[in-house]
Amino acid sequence: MPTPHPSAQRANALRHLTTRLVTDLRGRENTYFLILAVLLLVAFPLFMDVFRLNLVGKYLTYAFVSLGLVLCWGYGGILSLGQGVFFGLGGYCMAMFLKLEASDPVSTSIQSTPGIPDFMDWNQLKALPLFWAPFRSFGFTLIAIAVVPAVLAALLGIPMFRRRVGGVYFAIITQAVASILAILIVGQQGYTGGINGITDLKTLHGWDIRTDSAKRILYYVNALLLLGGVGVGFSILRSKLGRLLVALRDREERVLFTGYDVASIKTFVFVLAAIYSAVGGAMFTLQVGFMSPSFVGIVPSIEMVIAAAVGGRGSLFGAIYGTLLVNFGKTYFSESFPELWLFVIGALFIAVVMLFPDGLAGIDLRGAILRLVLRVRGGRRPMAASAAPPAKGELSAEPAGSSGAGAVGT
Amino acid sequence: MSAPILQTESLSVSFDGFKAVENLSITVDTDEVRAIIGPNGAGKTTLLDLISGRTAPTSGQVRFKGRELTGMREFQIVRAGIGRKFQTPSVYESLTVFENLEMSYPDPRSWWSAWRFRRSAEVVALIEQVADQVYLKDRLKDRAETLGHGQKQWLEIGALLIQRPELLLLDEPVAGMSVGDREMTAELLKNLSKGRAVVVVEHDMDFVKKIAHRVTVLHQGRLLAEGPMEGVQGDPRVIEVYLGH
Amino acid sequence: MHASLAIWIMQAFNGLSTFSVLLLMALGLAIIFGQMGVINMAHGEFLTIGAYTTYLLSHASEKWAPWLSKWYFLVAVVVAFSLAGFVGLLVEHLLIRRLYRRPLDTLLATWGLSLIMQQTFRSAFGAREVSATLPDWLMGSLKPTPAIDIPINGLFVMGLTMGLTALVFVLLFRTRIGVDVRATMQNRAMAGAAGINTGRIDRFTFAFGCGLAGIAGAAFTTIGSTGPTSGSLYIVDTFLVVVFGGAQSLLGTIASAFTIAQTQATTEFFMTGSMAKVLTLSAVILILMARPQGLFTLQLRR
Amino acid sequence: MTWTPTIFRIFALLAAVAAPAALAGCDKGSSAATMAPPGDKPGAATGQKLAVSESEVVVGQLHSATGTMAISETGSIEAERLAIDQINESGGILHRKIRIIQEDGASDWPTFAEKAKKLLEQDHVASVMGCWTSASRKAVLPVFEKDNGLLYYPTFYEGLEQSKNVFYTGQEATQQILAGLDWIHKTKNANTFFLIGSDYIWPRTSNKIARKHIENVLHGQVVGEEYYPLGHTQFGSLINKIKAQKPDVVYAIVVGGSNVAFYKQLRAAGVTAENQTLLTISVTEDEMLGIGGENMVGFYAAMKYFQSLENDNNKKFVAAFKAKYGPNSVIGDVTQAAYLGPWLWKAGVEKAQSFDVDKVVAASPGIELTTAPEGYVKIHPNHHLWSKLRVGQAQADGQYKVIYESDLIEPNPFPKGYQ
Repeated sequence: MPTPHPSAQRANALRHLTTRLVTDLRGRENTYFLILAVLLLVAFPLFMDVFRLNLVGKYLTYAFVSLGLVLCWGYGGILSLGQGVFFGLGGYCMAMFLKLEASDPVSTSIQSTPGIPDFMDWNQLKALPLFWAPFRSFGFTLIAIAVVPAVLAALLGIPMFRRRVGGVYFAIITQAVASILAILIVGQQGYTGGINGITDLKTLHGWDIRTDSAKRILYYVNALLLLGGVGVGFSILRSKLGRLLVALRDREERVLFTGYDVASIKTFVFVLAAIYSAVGGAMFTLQVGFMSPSFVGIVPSIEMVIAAAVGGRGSLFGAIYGTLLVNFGKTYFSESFPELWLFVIGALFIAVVMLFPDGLAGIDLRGAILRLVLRVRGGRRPMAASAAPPAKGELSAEPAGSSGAGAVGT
Repeated sequence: MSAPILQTESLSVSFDGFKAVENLSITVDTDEVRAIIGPNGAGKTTLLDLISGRTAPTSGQVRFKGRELTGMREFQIVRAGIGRKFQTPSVYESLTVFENLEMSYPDPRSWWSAWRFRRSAEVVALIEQVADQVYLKDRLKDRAETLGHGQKQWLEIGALLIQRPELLLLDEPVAGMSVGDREMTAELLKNLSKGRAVVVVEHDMDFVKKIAHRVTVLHQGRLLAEGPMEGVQGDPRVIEVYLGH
Repeated sequence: MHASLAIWIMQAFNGLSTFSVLLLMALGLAIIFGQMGVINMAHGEFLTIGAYTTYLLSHASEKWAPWLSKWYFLVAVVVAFSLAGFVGLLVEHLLIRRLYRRPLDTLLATWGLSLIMQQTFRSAFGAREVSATLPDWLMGSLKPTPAIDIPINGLFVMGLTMGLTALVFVLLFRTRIGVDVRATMQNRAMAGAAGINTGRIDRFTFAFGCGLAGIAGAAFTTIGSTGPTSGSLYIVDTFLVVVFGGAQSLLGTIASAFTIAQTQATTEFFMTGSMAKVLTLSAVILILMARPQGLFTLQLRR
Repeated sequence: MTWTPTIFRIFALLAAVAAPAALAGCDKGSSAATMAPPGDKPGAATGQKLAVSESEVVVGQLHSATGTMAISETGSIEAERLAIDQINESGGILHRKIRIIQEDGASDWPTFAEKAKKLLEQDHVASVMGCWTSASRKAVLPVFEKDNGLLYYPTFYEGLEQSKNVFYTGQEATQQILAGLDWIHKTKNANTFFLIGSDYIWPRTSNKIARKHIENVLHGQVVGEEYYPLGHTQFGSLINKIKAQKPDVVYAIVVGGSNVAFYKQLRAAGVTAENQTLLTISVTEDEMLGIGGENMVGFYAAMKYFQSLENDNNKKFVAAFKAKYGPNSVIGDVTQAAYLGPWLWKAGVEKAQSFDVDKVVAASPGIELTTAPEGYVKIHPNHHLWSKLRVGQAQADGQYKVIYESDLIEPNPFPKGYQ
């Protein structure tokens, strides 16, 4: 039964990758961080017109989710298929604030109850529901964006992690939560705007968020927040907490019998990931101008996971670039040949899992080709392919780049 | 000998009717090395699980320094001062020996303290001292997966020592070790027992003879015999049980 | 009075048929996920294979074999099984068997697979939903009393489910191959050492599970829609049923399908379907949080 | 990341950025003649730059070619293409041929918004035929209003909207609902109604209007109102509730895959036209393909168009459609409404003698289309269409037999007394 060997080795390779990140992290990260900063803050704004820039801005909001996933999945080993829930909650909090500002009594004078959001009026609500009222305050909104998802994540996480629910079960339960929330939002349209979502958002404290200048500013805000997120991520990975997460993933029981409250640590990283997603969601609402249940559901949640996987679940940078590439790919393909898109993305998922389990970050084209050839020959994968992971990187640099271009440029 | 550090009273647990441990009452004192022996399925490991909170007893109590342990969660029991080593060596292969030991450093051990953790001189000192104790001083920089089987066992013991436990629960510490390593491990355990108690589950009788002050023999979850090795060895029931298998 | 009694009877039956639908969906997954621990997100698409097979056969029989059109459906069930099973075989060989050690990655890969399959259906049969013309004996309803209608297709699905469940039990617990399967699933290495060809067992088990999905798909043409994405409608509920039942235990799957179905059916009668669904799912999740091992599992020494 | 020099990935990324950018570039190139210089932003009401050259005018088409909504939107895509081909054959618009840029909304509302932006800000299309669900329309609406684009929206919908930049070629709720209810109330002297819908805004709003009409105008009674999630497939409980209530009419607004399950299970449970009157406003010939005519025989549908309409316009339309897309293709209400879009735009442009959005919008009200397959339509100042309502009875072959036709009904997207 030769098959398990490659997978075992690949799992091993993944551990190597993350370990390297944890141990000799201080190395090139700072340079990489600079490059990323230049790319986001200088290169993109120079390269692109407002339209494309706004597009990138939108993609970067997904990158928040990927960052969270790297921490909680790549390191913590907790795969959540419900990140869309948190993305959505963050987005909805922001949307509620903007919607209230957009529906002042004057501009809603045609309604039978002026001063409340239009969709409430259509659903015969005569007054603003209680839980909407606080969202008139921007301060409260900002807090809610972080707190609401955090609380939900904690409520989900604590009981399950205490009972040592993990892996597959956790994934499936979070997935179910996603579908519940989606149904709920669609069903309670009087309070949530239903399937149309909360649309037609105009101003933030009187500042029109639809103008080109506003979009540029929002893009920069978003980029800076993202870089901040990367910073936080690294401060964790470089700390003992980072090593603890790896330890948790590899030997949970040992950690438990070392006197750590494993449940609380897992909850922390899950909550953190939730907050990342929520911030992304809020920025999405600001840049795209609406929020709808189509982000809360299962499909977007899984696509976010995939984006992270493509970039490399073990690398914060990888997650960001992966997200950008996947979404550029999506846009590009659905513009040129819509029919092909699903085939491409589907194939991409499979390829990533089968050939590059560490994503672009850990890509090892030489090994991949070797594996492929040998697999065609029906042989087993040679030790050589992953024998010396430390050597991988330098060797695989070029292929990684070119294959990245191949994924999108062609 | 001083006051008992660990007491179990009529401890029982059953899995779907199968009684793994039944009405077991034992007492362990400080500075004592206690060996638990018995044929397979006698409930040795289950006993350790019950003490360390890995398994909840169906009935009975476990008292540690007079404090009731049943109902406490695993990490609380560890923090109370009980270290547990598993049958198969479990260390963090992807971390270095130093990091492995560091992981057990008994700071508050919350996510926050872990995030804020800094390597103080005193931490390093402690780690080096323990590393020396478990014969790994010169391997501190190496990744744990590069260690030999015996060394992994020692590393795990070392990780326990960092926690400054007052009671050590060791599940087959010398299983699969070379003769030389066994000698050194025996030596190690002798030193360990100073100021704390050690409970060892072991099959290797020579090893047990070397280290154990007293021996507890389990059979089918029940206490069969207890006392110094010599006495127990002569006990006909014990002989019957062992030869019977 | 008598009328409302009739309603209750029909409602009870409705609960049962929901139960059999859930169970039929879950059966294949209970084997693939429960026994093998493989998360097959493309399970719904295997359903769809069965559905389209039925659709094609119904038209084929209308065209070339009118004499068959009365009974083509039974043929369809068989063909659906073999076709879905065959595809399952391929998938296992090309994809799954390389991922047994990495369940979460299986999840991602099979999700990709499901996207590809959906688009394939769309390219092959068009985006529009299609409908297989059902033989008359499957339509309409029994009328034990004028007030009571028992849908025949409901009965059919129910019967089919019972039959298949029995079959699965016999296969798993009464046959040599069943022993091998369970051995492999419980301890691969040991089974291998005991001379069982675990590779083949995996292939067989996975294909069998997919085949069951195919049958489910065929059966659902009688009560549901046939389109490129109709299969994906079922996936979440199906997984929940299996997990809720306690993944390893077939009995558990049956029990949980029953519980969920009854809750759903009863709550539906007192509130709008949306809220009923939300309530049911939430309840399931809350229970799972309190009892993650699901309804039916042996408590074992960890 | 750590061991693969990032610089390479950046190249990859820049390539990624460059590729689509270049793509957009060539779109610009093709219509460079009157293309806006980069600095000049489109959307300024006057002097707006559009992709119009001496020989061609570019029109956008924005529907879901993929995803769950593709089921419904395919028909609209086909109809719009047919109309545009016919216009080009008949000499185009103001002597310019129409070139289509098709974008895929992929059943995902943000994607719709993104693609709308692309069509308006990069391709500078003169108008867009597109959207199907209200959600997608709501998502693109702000874009069209900001960039002053022009959207022709084909689907019958809940109303409660009226934008300068949108023409609604389908019926708004009151047009589709009131006359239908009146008819069934009169002919079947129906007084008790059971309202059913998929759980989202269109069915809920429509049922809201229906309820008001039933209670306040017909002085009938609503004995039940039920909603199920989109994609729901178990309707046993609902059917039992219906049986328990024995309403004169079941008023059904179920959509998508649920439709199929609902009608199949209705029939299986012995609820058929013989023992239950059912009126739907959501099942067109398109949906009936999936449901199967045999499962709907005898039920009624109320909408403005049926494929079986007896008039010359329609005969020509159906013939042309089948010629282009195959003899088995069917045409539903929305498909016909989508077909109107390009023609109404053509009429507007020719009346305004300009492609300028503001001019076209100004010229459009009052425009009549006597060649519409549904007969005669006229653009109302509120950007909806005057149209008739028909009631059709479902046949086993998947067609509807038209059994009632109203007079022209004035569109009223904000009906007083119905909110």
